[in-house]
Amino acid sequence: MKIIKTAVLVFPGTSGERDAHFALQRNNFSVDYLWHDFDQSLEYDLIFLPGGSSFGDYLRPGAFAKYSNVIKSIEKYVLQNRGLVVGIGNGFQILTEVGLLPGGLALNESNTFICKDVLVEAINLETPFSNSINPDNNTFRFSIASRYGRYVVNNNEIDENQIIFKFLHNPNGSSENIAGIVNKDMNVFGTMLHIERSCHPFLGYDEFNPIFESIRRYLTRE
Amino acid sequence: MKKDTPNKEFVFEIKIKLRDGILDPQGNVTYKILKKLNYPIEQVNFDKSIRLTIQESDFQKANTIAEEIASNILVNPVLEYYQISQIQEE
Amino acid sequence: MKKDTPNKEFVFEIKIKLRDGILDPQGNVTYKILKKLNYPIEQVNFDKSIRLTIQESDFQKANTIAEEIASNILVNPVLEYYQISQIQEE
Amino acid sequence: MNNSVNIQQLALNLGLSILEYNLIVDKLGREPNEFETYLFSAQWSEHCGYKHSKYYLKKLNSSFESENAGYVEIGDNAIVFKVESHNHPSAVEPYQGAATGIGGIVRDILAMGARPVALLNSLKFGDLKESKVKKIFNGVVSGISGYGNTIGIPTVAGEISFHETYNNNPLANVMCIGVSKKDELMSSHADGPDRLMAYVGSKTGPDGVHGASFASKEFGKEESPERPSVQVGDPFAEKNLIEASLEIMKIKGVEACQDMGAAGILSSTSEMAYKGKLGCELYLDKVPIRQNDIKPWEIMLSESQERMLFLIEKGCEEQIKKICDKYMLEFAIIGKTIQTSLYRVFEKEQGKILAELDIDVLVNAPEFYKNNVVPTSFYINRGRKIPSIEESADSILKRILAHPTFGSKRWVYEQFDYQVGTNTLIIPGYADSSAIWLKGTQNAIALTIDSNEIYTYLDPYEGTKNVVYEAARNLISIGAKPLAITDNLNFGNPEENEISWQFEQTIEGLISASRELNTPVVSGNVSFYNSYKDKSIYPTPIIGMVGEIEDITKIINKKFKETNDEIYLIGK
Ligand SMILES: Nc1ncnc2c1ncn2[C@@H]1O[C@H](COP(=O)(O)OP(=O)(O)O)[C@@H](O)[C@H]1O
Repeated sequence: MKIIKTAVLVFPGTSGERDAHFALQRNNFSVDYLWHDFDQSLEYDLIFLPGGSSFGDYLRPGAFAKYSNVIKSIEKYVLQNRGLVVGIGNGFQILTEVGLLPGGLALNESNTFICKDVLVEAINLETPFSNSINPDNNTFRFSIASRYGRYVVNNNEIDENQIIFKFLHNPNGSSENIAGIVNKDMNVFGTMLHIERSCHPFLGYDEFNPIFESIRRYLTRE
Repeated sequence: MKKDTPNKEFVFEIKIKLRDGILDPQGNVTYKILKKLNYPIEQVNFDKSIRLTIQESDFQKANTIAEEIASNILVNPVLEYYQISQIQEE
Repeated sequence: MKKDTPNKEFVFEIKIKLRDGILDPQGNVTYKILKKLNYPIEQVNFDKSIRLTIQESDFQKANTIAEEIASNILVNPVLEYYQISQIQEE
Repeated sequence: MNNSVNIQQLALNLGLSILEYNLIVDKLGREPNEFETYLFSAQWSEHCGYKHSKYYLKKLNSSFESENAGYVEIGDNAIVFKVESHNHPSAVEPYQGAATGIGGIVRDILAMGARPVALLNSLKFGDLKESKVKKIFNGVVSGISGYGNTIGIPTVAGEISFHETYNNNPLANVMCIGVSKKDELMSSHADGPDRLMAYVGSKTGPDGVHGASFASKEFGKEESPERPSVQVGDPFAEKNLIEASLEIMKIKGVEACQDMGAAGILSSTSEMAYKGKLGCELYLDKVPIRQNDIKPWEIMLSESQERMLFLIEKGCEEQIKKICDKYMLEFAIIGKTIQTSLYRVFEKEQGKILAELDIDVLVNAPEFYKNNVVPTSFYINRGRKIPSIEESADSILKRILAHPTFGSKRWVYEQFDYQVGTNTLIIPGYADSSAIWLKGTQNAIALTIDSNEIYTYLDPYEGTKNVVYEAARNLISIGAKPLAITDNLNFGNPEENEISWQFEQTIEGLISASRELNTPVVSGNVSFYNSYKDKSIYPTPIIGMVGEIEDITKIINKKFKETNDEIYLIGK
């Protein structure tokens, strides 16, 4: 089996890096942590921006991470289509702040942090992040844990096929029930769903993680 | 302020507001609380206000820098817009 | 604004600042980042700015209510103090 | 200013009693100077000195006062845990009070060399119909959410109750659990002279300098009476401090660690040196400060958050500094240990000396003990008849269900990230305890926090035993074996006879139950003066208990499984 090399990025304040590490390893990806001031070229198949916060999220979630060295490398990596990028929670917020994904994340409608499981439906199965999903079995339960989780986007900034997941019941006021998106080139995926928490039956989730599964399939097919 | 530099200090306030049509949950929640307490309140909006103290030789330069910081760093244009004003030190 | 009431709307801005000596983590971190980006910045302060739209028959009454809301509900005097000002609707 | 009348007056204004003042003069063989008086006022405060509880606590916990937190062993792991209160700050500024409460207990665990892996809390509020109470409730919950979630430690369980006894004195108790390899635990004792005291963390400001405004009213001409005493939490700095401390502790030559909690620099440096049977010297110009007008005594007493003290051998400064730079933290060598058991504070190295004290006089606050008598209220309570019940069972049930204490706590725990770390085997709402997986093994730590203010009010001895039993039952109910206890004793004014009796009874109950169950009390905390206008809260001992799950595949929860399953009641 081809080894998929993954970099998990760590910013000051990141707290989901070990969770990502655990989940990726369980899915047989090899994992390196990368501290945010890394400015060499990224020799990886997958770049994973985990959850938590960065720089305290004191101005806005993800806002200051934009100025870390590693971001320039990621922009290049995406432009040259050298692999896939996934951003979870704060990672998603960073990707929107940087402009690699459209829209932005605003304060939840409830004005509170929300941690709970939600149901989502996969609506585009033709992406590197969703190609393993069976159309007859496309509803999943994932965890969310965020205060700034309300995805806001203008219709004209996003195409229908960029939306991979939609909430069955909108938990936070996100536009169009959007729960996970890709960029136009379909090599960057962002979501507030903590897909890395769904990696072990002991933790209350299925063994099968459709997203990691799809990524593996996509990257090993090439 | 450093004594040995000819620079002056200028203070700017960057007021950051949510764009039209973007929900303001803090404002909403506070509105509901005030309504429940029977205040004749019509609306509540939460803005951010950030003061920047900038050291520069003249106002023009300082202002340009404040504008740059505000538009490039402090504001997320998808969600927010800003107003900038100079304030006198109290 | 409701048409059938004689009341007018007044908008106030409550500017809430941290008292002297109180830590401002947001300002601190923002300062450090701007410094790192080489801006000639001396200080950054995060304030809150809350706009209240109040319906009352005259300015005096509206102002009293805004003061009351600010001091009783919006501000914790052990940490913060506030300034209140009327603003014209934009 | 340096004449006796003024010093004595200062001491009294700072909360020392005349008895204590005389004791200080006696032990020193001289009058303390102004600066030293400030040091005593803090180090001999109830909070640092455990004056009214030491006598009892020693009976309870053999290792009392020796380390920052206690621990038990599961496999190769040391499970470090402790509970702390932040009741008074939460009453004044609920958000920051609760937030900084979390920060403090997390640093206690961290100082032991353990990575904090879970938080629990026990919250007590007054009658929710009061708007003031509601505001405190909201503020405390969002403070825990804001701080706990940002530092990336899951809040996995807790309890909340509402009773009018807490109308003016809410309780915010937080328990933290950390995990370390057994042989990597960190000491808080200095272990030799000429070791450097390294300051790591945020800058020192005038936060939480108690008595400051009070004292300055009498004395200060130039002092601003407006000095804030409320601390603001900086969870970003805390998160950095966690990662930095764990990296620093791996460096060879780092010998001890102590968090800067109550009376920050003063208590951390003096206790570290004292426990190593040494003295120390401090140079105040080395302390990183947030504002220039801060006074020397304020630096010593400041409770600015997110700071740690490390004791290091000469030569590892550079390595530590590098880690601090990486995590955007301050680093400074502020002093060193010395062979003679003196506590010396200098304005700067080779500068003016501000204090020179016998370290054991400074560290050992006097111990108070009362010969307690049973208060009449106890007999009255015991003599109470069970009231005859006129209401229908139906309406009583509805009333119970409508009470917020028994309502669903979902609104609260959904604001806490209970899953980060992906070790949470039991999430809130699923069982009476939570369980944290020790990844790489089949083992888990079982956790619960419990109290019952009605029981402990009616009979502090029996009530406390009951709370301990309940905690044990909660652990057993998920298949865990109870191992050890941490406690937080929330009481009113200990100078009152009734309170002092309640406290003694509670301790006796705790000792008795913990012996019976073979679950030693390994750590704890005391919060006195939870009273308002002479009215004290119900005595509220809060029990945190830790258990071991040997095989995580055998964990059970409280959900019904299948229709037609039979239900058994065990016990009577
Ligand atoms: N303050 C809190 N923080 C986190 N979890 C809490 C808190 N209060 C209650 N919970 C969780 O909510 C659930 C229900 O609590 P509770 O109403 O006390 O139920 P029970 O009496 O069955 O223990 C438990 O899982 C408990 O851990």
